[in-house]
Amino acid sequence: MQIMKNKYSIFSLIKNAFSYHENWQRAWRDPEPKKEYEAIIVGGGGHGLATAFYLAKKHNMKNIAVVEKGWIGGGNTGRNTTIIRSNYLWDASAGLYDHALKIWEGLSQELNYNVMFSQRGVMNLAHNLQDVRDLKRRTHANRLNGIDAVWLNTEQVKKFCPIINTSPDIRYPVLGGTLQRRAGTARHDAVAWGYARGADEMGVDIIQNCEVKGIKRNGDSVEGIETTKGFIKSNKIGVVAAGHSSVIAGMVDLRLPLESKPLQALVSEPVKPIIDTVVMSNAVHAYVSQSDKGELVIGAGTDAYVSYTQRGSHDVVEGTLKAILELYPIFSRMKMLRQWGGIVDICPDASPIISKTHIKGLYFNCGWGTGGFKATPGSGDLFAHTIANNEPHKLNADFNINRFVSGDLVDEHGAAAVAH
Amino acid sequence: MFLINCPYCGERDQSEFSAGGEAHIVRPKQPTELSDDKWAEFLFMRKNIKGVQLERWNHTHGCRKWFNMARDTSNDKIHAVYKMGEKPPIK
Amino acid sequence: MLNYNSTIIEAKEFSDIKISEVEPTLKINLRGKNRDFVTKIGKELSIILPTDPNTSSGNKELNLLWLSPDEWLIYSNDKNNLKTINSLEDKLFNDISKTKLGSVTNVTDHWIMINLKGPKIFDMLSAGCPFNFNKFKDSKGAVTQTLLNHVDVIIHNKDINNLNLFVRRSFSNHLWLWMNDSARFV
Amino acid sequence: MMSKNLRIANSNFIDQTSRISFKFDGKILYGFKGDTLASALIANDIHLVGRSFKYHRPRGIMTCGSEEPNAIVQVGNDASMTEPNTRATEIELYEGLEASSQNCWPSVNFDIGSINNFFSPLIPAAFYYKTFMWPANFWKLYEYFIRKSAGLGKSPTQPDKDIYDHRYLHCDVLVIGGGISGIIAAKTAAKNNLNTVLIDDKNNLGGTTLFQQNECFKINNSYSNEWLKKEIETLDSIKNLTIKTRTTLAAYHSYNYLLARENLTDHLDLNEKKDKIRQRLWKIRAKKVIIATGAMERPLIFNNNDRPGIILSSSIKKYIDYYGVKCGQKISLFTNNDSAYETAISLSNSGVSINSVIDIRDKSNSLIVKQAEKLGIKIHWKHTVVNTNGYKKINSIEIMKLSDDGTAVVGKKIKDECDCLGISGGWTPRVHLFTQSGGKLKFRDVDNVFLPDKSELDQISIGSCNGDLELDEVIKNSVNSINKFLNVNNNDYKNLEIISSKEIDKKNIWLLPSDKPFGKTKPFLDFQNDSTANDIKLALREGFKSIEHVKRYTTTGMATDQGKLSNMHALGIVAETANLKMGELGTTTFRPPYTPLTFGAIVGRNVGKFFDITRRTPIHDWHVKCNAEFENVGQWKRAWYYPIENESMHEAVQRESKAARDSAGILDASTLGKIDIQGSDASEFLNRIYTNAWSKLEIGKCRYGLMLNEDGMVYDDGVTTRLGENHYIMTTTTGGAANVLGKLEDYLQTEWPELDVYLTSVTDHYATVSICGPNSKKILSKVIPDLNLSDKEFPHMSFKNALIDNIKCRVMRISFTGEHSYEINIQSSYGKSLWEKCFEAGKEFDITPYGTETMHLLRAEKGFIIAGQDTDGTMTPVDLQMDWIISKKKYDFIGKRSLYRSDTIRDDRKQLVGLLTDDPNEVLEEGAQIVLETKKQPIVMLGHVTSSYFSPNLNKSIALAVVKNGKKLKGQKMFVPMKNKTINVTITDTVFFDKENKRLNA
Repeated sequence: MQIMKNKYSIFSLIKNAFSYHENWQRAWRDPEPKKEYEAIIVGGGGHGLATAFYLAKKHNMKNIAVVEKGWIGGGNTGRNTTIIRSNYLWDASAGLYDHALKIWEGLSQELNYNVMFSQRGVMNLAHNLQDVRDLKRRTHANRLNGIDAVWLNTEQVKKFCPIINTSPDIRYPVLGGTLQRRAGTARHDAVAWGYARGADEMGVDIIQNCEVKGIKRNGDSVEGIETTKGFIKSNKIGVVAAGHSSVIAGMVDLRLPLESKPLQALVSEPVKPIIDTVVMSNAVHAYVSQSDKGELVIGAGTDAYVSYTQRGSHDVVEGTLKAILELYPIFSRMKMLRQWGGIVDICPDASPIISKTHIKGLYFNCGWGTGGFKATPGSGDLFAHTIANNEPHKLNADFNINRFVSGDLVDEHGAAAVAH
Repeated sequence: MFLINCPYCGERDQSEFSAGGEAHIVRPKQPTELSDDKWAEFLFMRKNIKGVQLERWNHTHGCRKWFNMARDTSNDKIHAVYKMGEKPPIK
Repeated sequence: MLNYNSTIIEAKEFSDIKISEVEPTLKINLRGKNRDFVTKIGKELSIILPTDPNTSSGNKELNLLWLSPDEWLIYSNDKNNLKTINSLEDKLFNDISKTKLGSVTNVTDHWIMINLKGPKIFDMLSAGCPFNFNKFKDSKGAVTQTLLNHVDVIIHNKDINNLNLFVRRSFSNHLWLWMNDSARFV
Repeated sequence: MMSKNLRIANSNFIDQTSRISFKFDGKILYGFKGDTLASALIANDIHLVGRSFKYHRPRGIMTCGSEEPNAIVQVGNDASMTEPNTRATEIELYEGLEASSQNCWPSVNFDIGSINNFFSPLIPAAFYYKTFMWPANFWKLYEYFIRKSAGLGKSPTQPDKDIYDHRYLHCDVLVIGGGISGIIAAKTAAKNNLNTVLIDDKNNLGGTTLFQQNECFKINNSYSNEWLKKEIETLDSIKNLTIKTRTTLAAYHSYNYLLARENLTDHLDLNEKKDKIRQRLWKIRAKKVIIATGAMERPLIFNNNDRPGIILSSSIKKYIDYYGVKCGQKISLFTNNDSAYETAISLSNSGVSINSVIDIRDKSNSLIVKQAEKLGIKIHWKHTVVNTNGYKKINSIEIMKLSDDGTAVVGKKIKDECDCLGISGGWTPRVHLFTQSGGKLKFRDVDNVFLPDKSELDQISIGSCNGDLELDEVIKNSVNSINKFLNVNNNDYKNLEIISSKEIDKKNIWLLPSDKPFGKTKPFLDFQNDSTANDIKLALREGFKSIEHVKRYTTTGMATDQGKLSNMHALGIVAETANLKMGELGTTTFRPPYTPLTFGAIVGRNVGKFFDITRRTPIHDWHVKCNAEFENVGQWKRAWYYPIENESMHEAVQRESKAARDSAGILDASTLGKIDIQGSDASEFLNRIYTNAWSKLEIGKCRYGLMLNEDGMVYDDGVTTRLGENHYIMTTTTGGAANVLGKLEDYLQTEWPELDVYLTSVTDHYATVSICGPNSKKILSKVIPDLNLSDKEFPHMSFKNALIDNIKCRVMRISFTGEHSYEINIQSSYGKSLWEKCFEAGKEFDITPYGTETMHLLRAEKGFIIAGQDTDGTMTPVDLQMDWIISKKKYDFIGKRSLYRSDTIRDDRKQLVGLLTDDPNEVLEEGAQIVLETKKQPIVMLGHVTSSYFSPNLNKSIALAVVKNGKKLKGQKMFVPMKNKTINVTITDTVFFDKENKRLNA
């Protein structure tokens, strides 16, 4: 069923202003689950909603549902620091993340929803000689993979972001860095809401406050899901549950190579523009950008233990701000306004899983660790392809579960580290 | 920051410890006999439980002893600590 | 003649804190598990090996610090007496390590021993140490291993407001500077 | 010149003898010691202090505390000391204070941005999601202007000169909040010999009771403030009670771990602040926590409720009773509960004329209301304010009668002139810290409050933060729960006679009706972020049902007050509109910190040289003396190279490298990890952790070992020496030392407890001096004359004990350079001296100190790997062409199984090879990629350069690289495509220099 939505534009804003904005339509419906769907996506985060959107748009599967335990975009989509880049080391990752980046570049128009993708550039700093080798290696690989990435020496780093302390006297001086200009940030809520609105318009049922309690299987294939809103039938189930992937997998005794760990982030009070790019440093572990609202958005690290509490330890936050003040001593009088935590599912090789499983009709998209947001559109597109065709797209073929058996890992610790 | 009761040194701040992941994953005595799948199970596959999980911790900055902990990963509550080789106090 | 080099500059006096390095006393790391080991050590040193956590034993010459159920640190009060150092180390090594009772390792220069005196030393420590000193303060002979401004340390309570603090040599200069900086503000 | 008429004389808390001058927006003004910036401004009749975030509407001081949404100012204008977004209500006045309005240009009185107010119909909540999409590439431009207009204050642009500190604190009982219940709690705990800490964010204890001098609130026949004053005086005499004022509890984490920020200098005069700690962050571990954080007054939500001069009623009371400041000359009060009458009484007692009290309730028969009526205060029952007038300051309000169901207004409009409107929407318990700690809330319908319910932690909430809003309840219930919680029996407060006005009649309307159509009204919720009730309804209309969605869509509650004033009304209006029960709706999560916390306080003194540990070798000072450049290796400082005069790095390294091979070089290798291994199973242990076999290694011999992860990838390497039957000394890489020891201990304790092996780190015990080169033997024989250095007695890969001037040392004849060389290990205190001795002895051979760079160059000439540089966690020993080091006999060792997985046994994996450039002077860039095809797209990358140098000893460029299937490709021509050129290379063997290892014995 198709619902024509009124198109968003400055004109629709003016038009609605005259009726005191009382005639705006709902961005998405709030339906009760049907008995059966062609496919069910478990998890209403950015990745899940994008998957549904592309299933409907590219694979003409309209009779599908997204079931979400809480409210859409309430997990890591709404908790990350919204950094988007594709300067990954290995060909497989480069292909995956740059595919996503290309979609980002036209996403606001594709969704008719301003996701505020802002290509203000992402800079990765080097603080020791091995950093320099690794970053240069990545830059070369990126260039040959057609990904824009350049090496900057210390002066160029300073020029691109003058507030960085590039003095040679600091404990770990900045020895240079890489810059990807096409990279940047986007508005996290808008991504979830934009995909939801788009998917809903094509008939996708977005079912919130609906928790999956079990997966019904018949021999080696799936038949549907038990939820808090009853049983829903479907022989294609795509799980995009991030931190809770292992919990869902446990329902069919499937073990995944994942650990769910707390990842924290924080914002400062809003101030007038002071830093207009994204700067990341793995060695000193600090990364920061400034939101359009003026808040410094700072990502902290993960804790080493498993936790589903969405809280981490204070030492991690202290360690991060320590690094921030080392690189930006001018921020010492800035104030932390809000800190929060998310649950990130981390793979041993710091690369995701977008894969079929040995159970027919059951698909997993997980293991994005600390860096899933940037991949949202690509991840959704490729996962949709995998579900629709029961075969991976060539861009996600390498990200199968089986790599942990064969040993053919996609080790991105260097490119990923914690900093996203 | 947790307050962890090291079975040897007593209650200490979390910062003195490091987490070692899921406990009771015994290294196969005869790895060469194992299939790639079984070996992968040992290497990478984890329960990653939401709820009470048995896990390894090390008092890195104290007595440097490894020990086990039963902790509820849904609220971080520590139910018990026990020494290596001891049976888990709760199922 | 080879000469001795300290890592640490001069002793520092603050209003309520005195920080000074104590020059190379003998330090030996002991490892062992079984009862024979414990009794043997007792005989060799005529000191009972402390087996209660976070405690120590000793006599005029030597201190034995509990570090873990199978690890102890011996250190001598007596300064730069190379002879005793070498002889005791050899003796123990022959009687413990060679007889497979445990291990004996000379760590004299692995650890730098810093003495802290004064009514405010615990305030200075708590500027960078998560350990709860409330009880420790008043229990003479108590031992703890913990972190001080992210550096591993062993702390031995010698007497009221009188501590011996052990830090690995390569960290000692850094920690020394930090302690002096902290002392300014207590 | 201050207008005295707003300051009344009789305040006990303001020292009118000490006048303080300060600047606001460049204007010199005066206040008194004890003032806040806010009270001083009001005393100077200044209400317009800022502009709102979105519409730039004029805004004035609205509260007297940390919930202030409007009076957010920039303090100071020094580039390094200025502070943005500071609440005027919390700044204690000091001599030299300079503050200015934010978010307005050119001035707060004439602000260009206020044009937004005119366009406000066009920019409802979240309008930006709906526009700025065309043309696509214009977003950058739109965004530039959006960013410029957003943000409040300005960040400093120079490093902070202030000092911040940390302090750990362990106590039995922590009491948060020094109001009446907190004081009772602290006193009870301390008197029962519990080590107690009481903190309060104000500069003095007492909370609001401190100035509660009213007939309706008495304890034992004296005013409640007088009674409390006596209680406070007794506190000093109690031992084991620590009181910290100006200390804000910022975060309450699990396990009763709390962070509190103590302000030490912010209130001091400018010239007294210097060289003191500005803020100290207390890291508190409390056995028990008592939360007594009180409650805060709610505003009322009605049309144009945001004008300067509209102030919370309880704040007006504090300004008059505590600061002795009148918020206006003609004040009206607008309320839905009794507390506004306390304000009315305080005002009329101080001779301020009250226009009237507008009360939405039909009546109230409480003591306090009766007293107000007695004073002749006019009350409009069942009325509401439908509009307010006055642009930069309120000058009148419009009042109408409420319909019976409260959803509409009836009758004719009354206009009421006033220069200040006090509003009171009831009270919200401060449950923020309770929820931060993981506690769950419950909802109380009668007065619409969320209250603490279940908590995992050892804590209680008492007083008004626990929902006891009346004096007698506060005392009685607090005393009971304290006694129960601490398991004590304190009778001090048993038989108090308490008079307290009781509020019986309650009524609440979340969104008050107006005579205007709703769409035309501006009922503000979040004053700072400019979100209105209309925005909330818009969000609901568009399908944003979850309160978290509404919050995010409208940005309600996301301003610097984190919704302290707006959250309840947002919930209320959502519940009303979607007709849900508020209890069911739940609440948004309060996240730390309670109030914004400076980065500086969180970081403490871990800045500058204390940012991270610096480890030094025993020979460090010598390197410094000889102008070595240093390289950071982990936390170590290692000598990198030793430039002479103005040598470039390249020149220095070429010189050092040549000298080491031509005559003699000396290297400080003290940073290598050293692990002493003893025990009867030592050999078996080494068999299990290294890939090669160890049982047969003779005593006195050394062997190189490679350590893998269980996944088969190279982890670390180093030389291990057998010192005795059951005694080894292992060396690890500098960076790997700690991890290797940890990993080995792990296996010993958890996998192989049956092994009799003990590991002891001796890294810092030994200084390691390495002498290499053709003349190394001659030099060593001068240093240790009585040591037989003949190849027969002391061959390569063997070790000897020795004495140098009676100091024990160990000499290993091992080589990482391919040269004849020795490593002398001596206890660290003699390391520098030994180094100097060797240097002295080497002078006649021009012994040359060399650093890590030369070491790396020399080993590369020999094709020796550096774990971490030539390996990246994806290389097996086979990939490194080190098959020889994998024992075929051994049944198992760490990582062995992984070497036989389908991917790891592939023979076309990336493998370590040597590379020679066609142009011998062309030095490759480390990290550069290697390809076979430059023409075809996409370009297939086969590997990359891991190590690359110009070798002075071969007089050509050499490199190590990993290349797919490299083993089979020796002699193959390949390309290294750089940005601006392509370099031709040939794959070679990894050993470039002295393939026959002749020099080891030269």
